Amino acid sequence: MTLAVSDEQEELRRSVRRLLTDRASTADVRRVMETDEGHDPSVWALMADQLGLPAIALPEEYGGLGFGVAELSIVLEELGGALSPEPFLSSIALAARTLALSGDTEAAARWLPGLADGTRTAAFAVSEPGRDWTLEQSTTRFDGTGLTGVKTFVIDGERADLLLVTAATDEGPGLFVVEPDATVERTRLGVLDPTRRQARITFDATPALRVDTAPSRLRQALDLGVIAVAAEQVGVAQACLDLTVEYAKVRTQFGRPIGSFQAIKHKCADLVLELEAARSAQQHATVLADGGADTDPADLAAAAAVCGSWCGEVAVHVAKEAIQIHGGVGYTWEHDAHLYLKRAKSTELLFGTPAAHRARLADLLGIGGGAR
Amino acid sequence: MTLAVSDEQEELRRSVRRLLTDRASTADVRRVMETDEGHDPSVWALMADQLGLPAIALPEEYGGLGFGVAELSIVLEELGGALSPEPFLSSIALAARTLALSGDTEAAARWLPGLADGTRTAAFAVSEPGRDWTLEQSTTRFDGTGLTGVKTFVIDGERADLLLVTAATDEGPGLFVVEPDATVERTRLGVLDPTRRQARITFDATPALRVDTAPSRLRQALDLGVIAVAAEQVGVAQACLDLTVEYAKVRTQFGRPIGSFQAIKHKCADLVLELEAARSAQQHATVLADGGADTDPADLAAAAAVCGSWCGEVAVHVAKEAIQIHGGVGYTWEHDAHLYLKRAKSTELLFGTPAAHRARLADLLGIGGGAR
Amino acid sequence: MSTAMDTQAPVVETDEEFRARLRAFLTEHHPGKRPRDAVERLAWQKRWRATLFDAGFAGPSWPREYGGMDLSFRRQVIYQEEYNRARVPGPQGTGLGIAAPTIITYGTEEQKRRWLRPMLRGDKVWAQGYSEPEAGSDLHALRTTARLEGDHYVVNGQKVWNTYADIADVLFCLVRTGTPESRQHGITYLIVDARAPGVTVRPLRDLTGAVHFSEIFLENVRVPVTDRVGEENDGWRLARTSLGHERAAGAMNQAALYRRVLDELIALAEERGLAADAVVRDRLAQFEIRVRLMRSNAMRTIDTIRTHGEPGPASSTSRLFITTFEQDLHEFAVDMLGADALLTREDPGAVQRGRWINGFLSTRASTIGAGTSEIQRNTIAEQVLGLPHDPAMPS
Amino acid sequence: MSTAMDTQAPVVETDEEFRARLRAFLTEHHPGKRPRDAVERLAWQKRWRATLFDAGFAGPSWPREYGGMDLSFRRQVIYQEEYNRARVPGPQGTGLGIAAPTIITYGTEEQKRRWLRPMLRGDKVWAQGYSEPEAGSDLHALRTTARLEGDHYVVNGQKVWNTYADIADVLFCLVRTGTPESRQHGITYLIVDARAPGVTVRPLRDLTGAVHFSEIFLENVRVPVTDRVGEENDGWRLARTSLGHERAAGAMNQAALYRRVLDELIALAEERGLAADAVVRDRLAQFEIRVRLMRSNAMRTIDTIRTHGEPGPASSTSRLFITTFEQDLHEFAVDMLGADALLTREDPGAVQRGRWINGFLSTRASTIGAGTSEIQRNTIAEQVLGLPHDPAMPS
Repeated sequence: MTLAVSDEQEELRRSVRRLLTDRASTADVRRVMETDEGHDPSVWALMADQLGLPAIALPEEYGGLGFGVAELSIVLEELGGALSPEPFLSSIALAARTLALSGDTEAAARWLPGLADGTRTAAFAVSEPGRDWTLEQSTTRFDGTGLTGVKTFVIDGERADLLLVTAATDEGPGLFVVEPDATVERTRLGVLDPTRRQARITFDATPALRVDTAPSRLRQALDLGVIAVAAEQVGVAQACLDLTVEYAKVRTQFGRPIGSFQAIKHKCADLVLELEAARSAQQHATVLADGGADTDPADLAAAAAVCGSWCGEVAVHVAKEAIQIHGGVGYTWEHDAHLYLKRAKSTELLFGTPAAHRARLADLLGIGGGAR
Repeated sequence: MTLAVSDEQEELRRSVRRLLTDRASTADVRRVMETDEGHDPSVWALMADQLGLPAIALPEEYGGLGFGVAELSIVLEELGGALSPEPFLSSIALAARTLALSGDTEAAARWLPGLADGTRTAAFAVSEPGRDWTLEQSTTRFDGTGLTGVKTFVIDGERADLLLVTAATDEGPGLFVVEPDATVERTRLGVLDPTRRQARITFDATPALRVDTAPSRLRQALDLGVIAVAAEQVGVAQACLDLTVEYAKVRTQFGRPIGSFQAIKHKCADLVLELEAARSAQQHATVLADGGADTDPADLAAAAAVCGSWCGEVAVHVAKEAIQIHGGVGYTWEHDAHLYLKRAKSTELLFGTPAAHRARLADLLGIGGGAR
Repeated sequence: MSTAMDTQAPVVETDEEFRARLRAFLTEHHPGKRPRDAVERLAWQKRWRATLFDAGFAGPSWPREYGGMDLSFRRQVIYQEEYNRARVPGPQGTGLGIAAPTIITYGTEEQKRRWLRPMLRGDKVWAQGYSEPEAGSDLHALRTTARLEGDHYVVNGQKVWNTYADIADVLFCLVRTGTPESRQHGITYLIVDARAPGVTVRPLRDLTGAVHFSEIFLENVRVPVTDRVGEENDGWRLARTSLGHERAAGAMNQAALYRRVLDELIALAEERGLAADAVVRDRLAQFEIRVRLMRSNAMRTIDTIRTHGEPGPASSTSRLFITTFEQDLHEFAVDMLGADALLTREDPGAVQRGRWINGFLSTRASTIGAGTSEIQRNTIAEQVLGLPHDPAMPS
Repeated sequence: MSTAMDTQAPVVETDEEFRARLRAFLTEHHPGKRPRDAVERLAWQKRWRATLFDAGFAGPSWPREYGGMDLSFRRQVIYQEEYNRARVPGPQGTGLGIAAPTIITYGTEEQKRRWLRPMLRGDKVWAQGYSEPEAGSDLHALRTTARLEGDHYVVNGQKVWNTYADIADVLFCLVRTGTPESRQHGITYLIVDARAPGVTVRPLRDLTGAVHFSEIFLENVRVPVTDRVGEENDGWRLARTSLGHERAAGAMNQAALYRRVLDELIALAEERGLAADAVVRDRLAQFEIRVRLMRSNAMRTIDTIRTHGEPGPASSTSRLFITTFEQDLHEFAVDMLGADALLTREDPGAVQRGRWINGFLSTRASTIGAGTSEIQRNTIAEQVLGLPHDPAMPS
């Protein structure tokens, strides 16, 4: 296991990027984000059929390709860089991976093959109003037969075929699979990020199948989710920085390229510094995630907290400076900079705020006792 | 009352500056700071006899000139800019002004004239180990006849003729005058700032005269102290910035003055922004301080908290950037930049940290209840 | 004194009486809820400005002969505080803040009479035409030309980033009358009728999805020479010299605005139980300090103008101080609220109709428009500190 | 394998066995308390380096033929962690980090044999002679000249900001052999005997009051041509190309150092009851994140060198990351401690002998020495991002 990127991984990156460049540029994203589906099913089908992306980091016994978080992260990074609205993060990185991690072989065998070949999608419903990306104090409850409660900010939750839902039970936090029926009300939210659909989902004594798993695994699934999101954030930040650096090389003001001004150079240098650290953090977390039984879950949790605090802030910072450096043009709807900013700000907050991740890190390390 | 500076005030500023330039340059300060006295008694005598500075903001009935905090602030600003080690802040701005404010006419008549003409000096002993610049939970106690306890970071306390001491009594915080005798142990501290002597003072059943005053006046005296220190901080910051800007105009690197580089310009512009705000904050507080009965003490306290949080941080920031902009030269002992940094950092922390001032402001405004 | 004032103001009025009278007026005549429809909204705003003007409550700093109130600075502060507190519509267009001081200082008597009252009353909306696609921060490089033909200039070119241009009646423009190389020495200040033949205004969507500014295309637009302010080729100086007072008044206005906004944020934090978190509390105290500093800066600038006739250095930094503040404040609000802040005004569950997230987006323009913060820092460094010019920049 | 290693290391040793063996050695041979007297301290340090070398525990990354350990990168990490944990003296001088890689890459066999072992063993202390009074950040402008006379160069000039020069035996210098206008194309890399006639070293007091660096005056100093590294006029390239690995190893070392320092700060905060303050706790978590990022950056750089032979962009930013971190950390420590932090090591009541306030002062040099952080940002922008050169800067 290494933090350097292998040649095979670079080849994977190139394949994904080629597909996105050809079929899912930001111009395509702008078109697709206005449609009812919110993503392009033909692109999703290509990702599945041509590159096998949904299968990439799922176990081979359930139709997956058996690669690890390293490869998953590369895909997420590229999709992030292209602001892809496809349900890869939601259905694969969050839902399917959580199901695979659960240890419930029956549930995995039943649902993963359909997710791995991309014919069905799932969404992972965790957040509740006022409680972001946490298992604690969930007010969604399972009473032995049905689920009741409200989940919100469920990514791609409006159209997912399956819902993977965390809920409180008498024995602590549990995980459930729901195939939406009339007891499930799904409302599209009006959110900041136009490239990613999110839903509020209300369950009312909804039939649900319990996944046989331990709270510690669930907690770890959330950590892995944060690490996956960090990969996307690195992609968002890198693409947005690239865009900005290219602009700074060609745009002239006062008779010279703006990128020759120290003010712009130093801003960009600071962004490189932050972004390289974000990449190191995410890759370090990836190595731990792929470490299997060798990895202490507390180390993984700490690495996730580092990602959760740092990577989102970096992506937001890059996107803000991108607009600043582009000047008036960067402030227009037609320029992509705001789409990067909206994606970055959304992912920064959806999976626990940076401050919440720092508090968790302090808790994990026992800094300042249980004080708040 | 106005935030603009009048012509008379500018004339006062020029007089003080002339004396300092002639007799108390930073080269003089460097010499004097190695002496046993730690300041230059002949300069102090000139300040008193030629300009009447110790008398400036003391009541006329006790030998003062009856000017206000506005004039006091101008003197403090100039002394700060020259890194003066003279006991003006300690004896006049802190001790004598507190005595004048106390409302105890007998005590004022007894001690102020000697302080106003500069023949004697006083020090104001407030801080205790672990408790900076606060009246609360003082462990120095007055038992009806004597004072017992430890005060620390008492500016110019080693050689002061009088000590003005805050201490706990059965009726709450009180103020006492001590003429040091054998029961008082004074130890010079090894402190960061070589231009300002500070002492640890231990009282052991020390005879002390109680000043007849109210805890609210004492609290206000501490606020006025913070405002006085802010004036000094503005002076430190301005002098240090001036020094740096001059250097940036003449020092060349890469064939041009370093002040023509955007990185340097933008740093300096940010410092101007911070410093001008510091000046506005200090002048606003000064207007309130000179407002007499028209001023709500809560407004004054809030203005002091603004000064306490902002002005110290600004002076430190300017001094740090001064060293950075000067490069290697700024890191040497021979260059004055470090003296400014040490003065700035010391005054930033001695009168309550910026964070403590912000907490107090939040308390005053009732933000977040009593939470900490 | 203007008649409108006489009917209401006592001969000798204290500050507090003035405040009470203004507050009563604003409460009584409050124009009600902001219409959602753009055309209705414009009409509603114009009605309000006319009401204000007719009652003698428009133009706190303007000379009385052009319909203003000519208030002392202290009264101007009170005016801004009450105006902000009342939540009534502000002026439309940027004429009052930017063009008016130039016209008052450099315009002919005829121009002042013709332009100022309708602008102040809101009968005519004025918008700025300075920036161009190729001359964003480098206004010296502007390319829109004005060729003198008899008693008219013929104007050709393109302007961009013009707020209010979509509803403007009048455009105040900088145009090139000198050679292409003349830079700031060949620029003239022209007032252009927005309805004149050859003027096309194309609204631009900004990143919030709303239309706040436009592109202006000028094709053989004929502008009478009598609509030129100042001398030919002297426009650059005119556009710059009027900024000091505008800045002081604007800074005071912004300080009053953000005083209210911060109070609302603190109230929201308390309401949601977030202010008890010590980290949030410390951040709120930091913003409290900055909003107080903004006010102290503005007060000091105003006092300095009164005493010395010049605004002093605090004024040069006010815009940078405020723009940074408003970006930081909105982003902090969003971060404090967490995921809930991601709901926009389109969502019925949005926090306070999405104002914080919308502010987070819209304040991106603060450090770009009217000279980027980078340009402002250059200016502060050179004009306040006298640091040397960058040798690779045109002078 | 070197004999020293053979006597102690098992043929196949796991990482953890290696760690245990190193830790045991460092504990057992720990040289004891640092002497206060400068002469004694130097002798104490030299003894320790010799002990280390003789036991085969010096030069983790160096080739074995010059007395090094030639460890894998993973072992180097372990080495740095243990070395830092043991609190034993580091190497004296900057030769190991800066001169050695250059000599290993570009030196002749004879030079390597002559210089490397004594440097590693600590018998000779090497100090850098790059900066000059008029060429601080602009090394291209350096003025110290070297004139070839037969088989010697005659060197004249002045160097400054040289750490360890007061105790140095050898100086590695950049000197001008080309015309005054030749800039980086006329610079040569010379090794100068610090005891040679004409060399005067004058220690400089820094702002902490201590002597950490010196001025060096070179007056007709004769340096044999055989002490030139690389070709004449090729010194600039030599001085630059060896930085990649140095940076990677240095970054790992700093990450290990600051891991320990932060742990000590957290322990201090807990001990004083300060860590329970939520604002302090949040700040400590921020530093915890940065110290972890430092390590991840260094690990990634090392892995990237192993895989691709080049350190990659994270390496370019490591110095800026670390220097900013160490300034921020020390200042935060001081602010957290409040007034108590103002006592210096001279005061018996100082917190931990004044280490935090001393660190606050001494880390001012971090963003100045070896190229200011401004220069580093320029370099990152140009070399990593390819942003264009400033037209007003010499190329």
